[in-house]
Amino acid sequence: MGALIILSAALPIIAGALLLLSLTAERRCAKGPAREVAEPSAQKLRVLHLQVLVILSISALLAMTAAWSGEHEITLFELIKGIPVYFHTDGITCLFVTLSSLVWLLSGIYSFVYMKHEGKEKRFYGFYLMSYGVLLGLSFSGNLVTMYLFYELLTLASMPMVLHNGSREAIMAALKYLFYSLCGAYLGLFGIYFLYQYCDTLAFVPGGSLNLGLAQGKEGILLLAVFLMILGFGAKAGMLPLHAWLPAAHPVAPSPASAVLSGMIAKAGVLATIRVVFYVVGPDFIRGTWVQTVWMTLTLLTVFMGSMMAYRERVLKKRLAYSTVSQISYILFGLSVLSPTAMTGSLLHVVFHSIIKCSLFLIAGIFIFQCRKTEVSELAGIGKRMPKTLWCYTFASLALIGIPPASGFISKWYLAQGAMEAGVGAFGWIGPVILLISALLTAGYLLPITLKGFFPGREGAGLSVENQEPVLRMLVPVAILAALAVILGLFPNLLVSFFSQIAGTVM
Amino acid sequence: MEFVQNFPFFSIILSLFAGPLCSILNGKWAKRVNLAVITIILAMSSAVLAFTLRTGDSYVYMMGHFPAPWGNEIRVGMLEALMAVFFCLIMLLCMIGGVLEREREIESTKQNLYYIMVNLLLSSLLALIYTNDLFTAYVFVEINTISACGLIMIRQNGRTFEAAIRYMIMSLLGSGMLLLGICFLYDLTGHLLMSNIKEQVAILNASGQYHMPLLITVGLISVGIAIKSALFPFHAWLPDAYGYSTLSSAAILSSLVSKGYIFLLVKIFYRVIGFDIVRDSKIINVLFVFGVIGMIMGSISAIKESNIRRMIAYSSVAQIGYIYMGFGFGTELGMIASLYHIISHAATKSLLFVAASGITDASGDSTDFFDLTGAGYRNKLAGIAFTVGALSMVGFPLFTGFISKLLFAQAAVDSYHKLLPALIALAVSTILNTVYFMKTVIRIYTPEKREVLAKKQYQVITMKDQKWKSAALVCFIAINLFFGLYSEPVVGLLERGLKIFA
Amino acid sequence: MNLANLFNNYEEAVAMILFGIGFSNLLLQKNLIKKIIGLNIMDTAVYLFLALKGYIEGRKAPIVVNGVQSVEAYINPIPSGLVLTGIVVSVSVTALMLSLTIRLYRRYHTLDLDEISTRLKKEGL
Amino acid sequence: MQVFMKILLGFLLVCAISVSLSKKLLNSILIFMSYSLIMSIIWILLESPDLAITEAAVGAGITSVLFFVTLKKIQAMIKSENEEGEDKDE
Amino acid sequence: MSKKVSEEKYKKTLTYRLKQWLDGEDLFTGTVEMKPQEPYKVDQAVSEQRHEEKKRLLEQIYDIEHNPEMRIFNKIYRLFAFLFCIFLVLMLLTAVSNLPTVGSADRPVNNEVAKRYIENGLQETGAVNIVTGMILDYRAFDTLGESHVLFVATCTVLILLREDKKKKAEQNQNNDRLYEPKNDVILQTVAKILVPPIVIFGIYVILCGHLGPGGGFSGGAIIGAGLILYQNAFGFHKTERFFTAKTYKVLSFSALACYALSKCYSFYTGANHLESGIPLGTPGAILSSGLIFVLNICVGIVVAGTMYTFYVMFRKGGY
Repeated sequence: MGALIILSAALPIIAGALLLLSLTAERRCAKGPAREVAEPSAQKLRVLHLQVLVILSISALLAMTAAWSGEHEITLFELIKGIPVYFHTDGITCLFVTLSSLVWLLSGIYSFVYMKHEGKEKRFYGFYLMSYGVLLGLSFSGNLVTMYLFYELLTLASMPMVLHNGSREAIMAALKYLFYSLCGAYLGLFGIYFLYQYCDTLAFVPGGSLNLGLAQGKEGILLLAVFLMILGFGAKAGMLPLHAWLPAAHPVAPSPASAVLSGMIAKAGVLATIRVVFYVVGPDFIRGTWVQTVWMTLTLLTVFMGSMMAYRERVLKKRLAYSTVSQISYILFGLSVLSPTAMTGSLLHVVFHSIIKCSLFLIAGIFIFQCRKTEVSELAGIGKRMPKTLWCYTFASLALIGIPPASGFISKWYLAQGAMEAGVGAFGWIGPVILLISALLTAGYLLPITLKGFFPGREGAGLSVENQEPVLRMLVPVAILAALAVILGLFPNLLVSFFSQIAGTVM
Repeated sequence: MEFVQNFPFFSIILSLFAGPLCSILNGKWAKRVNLAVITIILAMSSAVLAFTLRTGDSYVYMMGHFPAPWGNEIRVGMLEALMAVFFCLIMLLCMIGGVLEREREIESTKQNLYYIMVNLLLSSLLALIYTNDLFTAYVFVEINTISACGLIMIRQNGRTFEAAIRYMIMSLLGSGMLLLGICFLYDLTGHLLMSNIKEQVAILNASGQYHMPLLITVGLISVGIAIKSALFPFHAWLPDAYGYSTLSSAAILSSLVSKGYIFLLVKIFYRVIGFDIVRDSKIINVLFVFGVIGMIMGSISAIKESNIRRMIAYSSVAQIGYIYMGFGFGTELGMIASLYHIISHAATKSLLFVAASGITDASGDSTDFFDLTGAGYRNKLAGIAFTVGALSMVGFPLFTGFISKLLFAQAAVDSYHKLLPALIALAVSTILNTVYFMKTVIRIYTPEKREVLAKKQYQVITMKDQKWKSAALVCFIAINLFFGLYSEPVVGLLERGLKIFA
Repeated sequence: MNLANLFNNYEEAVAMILFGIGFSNLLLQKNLIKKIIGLNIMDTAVYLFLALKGYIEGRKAPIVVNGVQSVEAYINPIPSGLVLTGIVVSVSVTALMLSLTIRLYRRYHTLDLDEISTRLKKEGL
Repeated sequence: MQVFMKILLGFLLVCAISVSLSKKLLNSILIFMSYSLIMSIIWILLESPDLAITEAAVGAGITSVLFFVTLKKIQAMIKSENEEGEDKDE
Repeated sequence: MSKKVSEEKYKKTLTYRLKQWLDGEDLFTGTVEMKPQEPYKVDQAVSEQRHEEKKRLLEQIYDIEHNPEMRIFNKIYRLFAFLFCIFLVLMLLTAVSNLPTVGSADRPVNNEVAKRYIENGLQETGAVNIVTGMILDYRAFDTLGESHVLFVATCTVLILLREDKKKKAEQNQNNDRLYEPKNDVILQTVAKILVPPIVIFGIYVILCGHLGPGGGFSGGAIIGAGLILYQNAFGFHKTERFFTAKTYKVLSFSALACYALSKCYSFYTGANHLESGIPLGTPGAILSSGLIFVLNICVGIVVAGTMYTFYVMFRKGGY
């Protein structure tokens, strides 16, 4: 079983690396001074897509089997003495493995069509596969250092997807992303140094392995370290104050890339935070301290600020990016409350948000791909031309807003409930209020597109009504995701019980 | 007595012999001889390493017909062999990487002199690594100093002269103190052979006799070597020396020369005075303090620097600070961390210098920070290599820098009193490193504006144009990855070597 | 510090003071040539110190005369040998420093190191 | 013997200090020369004739000659640059 | 069909730039026509202005006279350095005050090492002068290093002061008076008288290095001094007839190589406990003490050549 873990994580990475190598090989043997690669023929492309699909599904299969068939662990090699590269599976792992496999497969299928106009498929898929493998490794990783290693790798592997269309702003955005993630990770590393001393083991133990006996009298500095780690890992999750890379990176990336970015890769920050807070430090250590207070404040600020910015934003993908900022901070808020119910809520929101945001980004991609529309204002009357797409959009956004019975409602309900019963003083009611406000804002920035799309009103009069529905290969994934967004909201009990059990183990 | 055991002595004498040989050859042949010699020595040292690993113990090699306290001797263990292999490897790569610059920047009539310097430098490094006799160490330290000075000023412009004379002054102060310390030791113990001195010192320490002079001696030697290896307050000569000398000199100086002195210091701590006595004396606290200050100040002045090579030079001030901080812990772990950092810093810093030269080639030979805009596209390999080096420097996992930082953290954890300052210094200097290295990486990957490019017709450099340099870069990257991933055996080897080192 | 003993081995004390003078000259003198002289003074001071180690009251130089080979006859030969080696080192270093001085003077027309570095900095280092 | 030694050491100190204080370079070089001569006498007193010979040949001989040549070269440079003040090195 | 249109359109923009980027040019050079390579001149307006700015700044920072902070900083720095020296001397005096007294026979220095040198030195090395025996046989490794220190110093001096041929030409008429002595009769006669005995004395010192005081190094220095005197009297034209750069190269190389090889031999045999079949000869005879005799000669040659080379380099840079 342990071998499965390694295999499932290594397969995509190796495959991606091979793709890139073949790319360079092509360029080497290509003729001419410019040494440019001829655009691959459709035949070649089909083969390439097939390979990618097969690899994705195989490793997804392996990963699922490894994750769901009970707890396993495997030690790869000792990085340095006492710090092995060590993998381990538990509930959180199952959650993240399943989600990422789903997201990657669907956006992969979608991207087969979409990437046609971005060109350079090989390179894209190379990094696409690599980041998938790295993400699997991240969710399998069983101790802090392994997680840190894969966390940094994830930054590197996903950066090329951001700068795919080598434009100046794309490159600047990618470097911004790199810089923010690195700085965040170093704050995390500083914390790791400390925890390494005061924890019995760096491996993840539900409820934390912090040795309070050792930590006696060192609480102050330890709290500081934990806070720094939360800040640092929050950077990837787009939490204040290190959120600035998200709105820059998403719009320039190709749509499938930004879908996985905000769908899963941003969640890596959430995963890291969960691991640190609930599996290494332990919630009891920071409950009621200034760390919790500041953390909650930051998350709430982010929630509010994010939705405000999204409301003000004109470009669709940017708007979605800001909405990602605010929505992920919902999750972080749920964690920061440190109550089982709220944690259940945030885990639920992890699932729902990845599905929804993935589908939304894919839809934005469809708009760009079919009729080059990036501004929200241009989308008036879009519903006449691609009704199916717009219906998917509508369902997804309803779910994100949290209209019962769609999925978002469940998670937010649990979040609010947890916040209220957690006994965190004023935050007990401030939190839910802010969640409510930002839900309204969410409605404010998502729904107009639907309305304008279906009822363009006067300015939509002259628009052509030729059918621009995308091909099925693009539409189906979107449809599946949107459907999931609704259905999971209808039948949440399985998820809820699973997550509350996880939350129960750590608290 | 197996034949392999002769190899350390052979390698020293071979490089010593190659020096005068180069003086009668012309530049081209001198280069070939030099490369050949380094390669042979690399092979021999690897054989020695294998041998010591097989026997698992260190052996003593008699230089001459007379046993130890009367004649000279050299002593070979795993640690020494490992260092020798590594130094040869790095030096070979540096020499390969800097071929073009040497052709360009050194007068054709003086090429062979450069290779004389390199050969003698190599021999002195090897002698410093292997020797078991303090006075021999002193003599070879002098060779090391002078030939390093030659390496600095071979590229003849005012700055290198100024740097060279500053370097000479500093290191002469250093070696004066070192020699004086050796005299004191000789007076107190009546020996020059390291092992015997250690016995005598142990006796003296037990009897409590001559306690004060012993303390002062330790101080003299440590401060002397600290001055020579450019510990923080004594680093005035370093930026110019590394920033303006020719490429291979800069790489060799930054990665090997100072490391040779530091290794000598380790040897003196362990084999001459005994690490416990050193720990009990308060000297290492001074080293610790200066190391920590150096880590911070070096990084700060690197941030302020706008010339890329000087920036790298300042960063090596910071890295030397790391090493001395590791000594300052006064624990086994700290020593291992420092030794590992010697290796990883040598690998990374030379990589950075070579890559930086590749980048500056692609931006019209201007080392100014702002002229490097977009150089990463004009010379891809160098850009990638520089990125790797930078990531390794800022402690990115997979590369060696991360491992050494982890080791330092472990060591800090191990020593109670110095825990907090050490960890905070580590974190702060890591963030500072990130700031200036990432700043540079971002700069070299920022596309240059169209009109500027229209004005300066930069030339695009591909791997084909600079075969040697590219080869060196690839090897360096491979080394970095190797030490970053499979550090476990290396660290284990360091531990075993350190056990039998004393 | 115990003064009586200090006056006992006043030679070593003098050597130390010479070392200090040389050291401070090498460190503080502005003029390069004086720096180099300071260097030489420092070295000779160390050699004097070292040679005093070997000196033993009332014994002869270690050159075997008519076969007498008892330890009581000769002084300790080791320091002399070491000093002999040291002198060579110091003369070669001196030559190197002097030639550096000449080049620097040719370039900057001054022997004042501080001024040289100031000018370099002014050139915009 | 002891007295002689003491006197010589005193001379050494005087020479060393006056070297560092003297204004003219030529003087300090001359003083340094005498310093080495005194040193070589001290070697003889310390029963090490090898050192005495070497010190006399090197310290008082070669080193001082090198110093003188350097000085001469520098003064020549001063002269030549008074005549035509352009830089020969470059 | 919309897709088709879109593809061409994108070819115009993204993919084309992508290709360019992959070919290593910059994205924005698309429309600029490439002129043939011309060397990049630093005097770009931007950088120039920046350098000007920096220069002005540095000017006023490092202007010692008008920048009190700088002056004070220098003063403080010197003060601290001076205090450091004082502190150093005090520490050393403290150390000395605790050392065993000078000249007493019972210092730790006088131990079995010195004992063996004195008692068996003559038999083991065959050198009457124990010091020579010690440095050239017992501790020969140091001495090997020492001679290489000398050699490497010469090389650095060559790097610094040797001028190339074409430069040398104009140097010559440029300041000839630097090199050639004004035919000074007194000096020349004195040289005529003095040089031969000096050189002979030097040779004597070298050859008897193992018998009496002296040895390769001092003898070599003496010979060098003699050569220097000769050169001073008769100028370069005479000396260069018998001593040129080539001579020096060959001499020093052969001497050092001989030294290194012989030492290599004896070290190797010694370490492997083989019998080095070198006769020690009868102590006291001129041809005795095995290798020491040869080594002395080698060192002598090297040193003499080196000393003279130093002088010549300093005088005129090149033979």
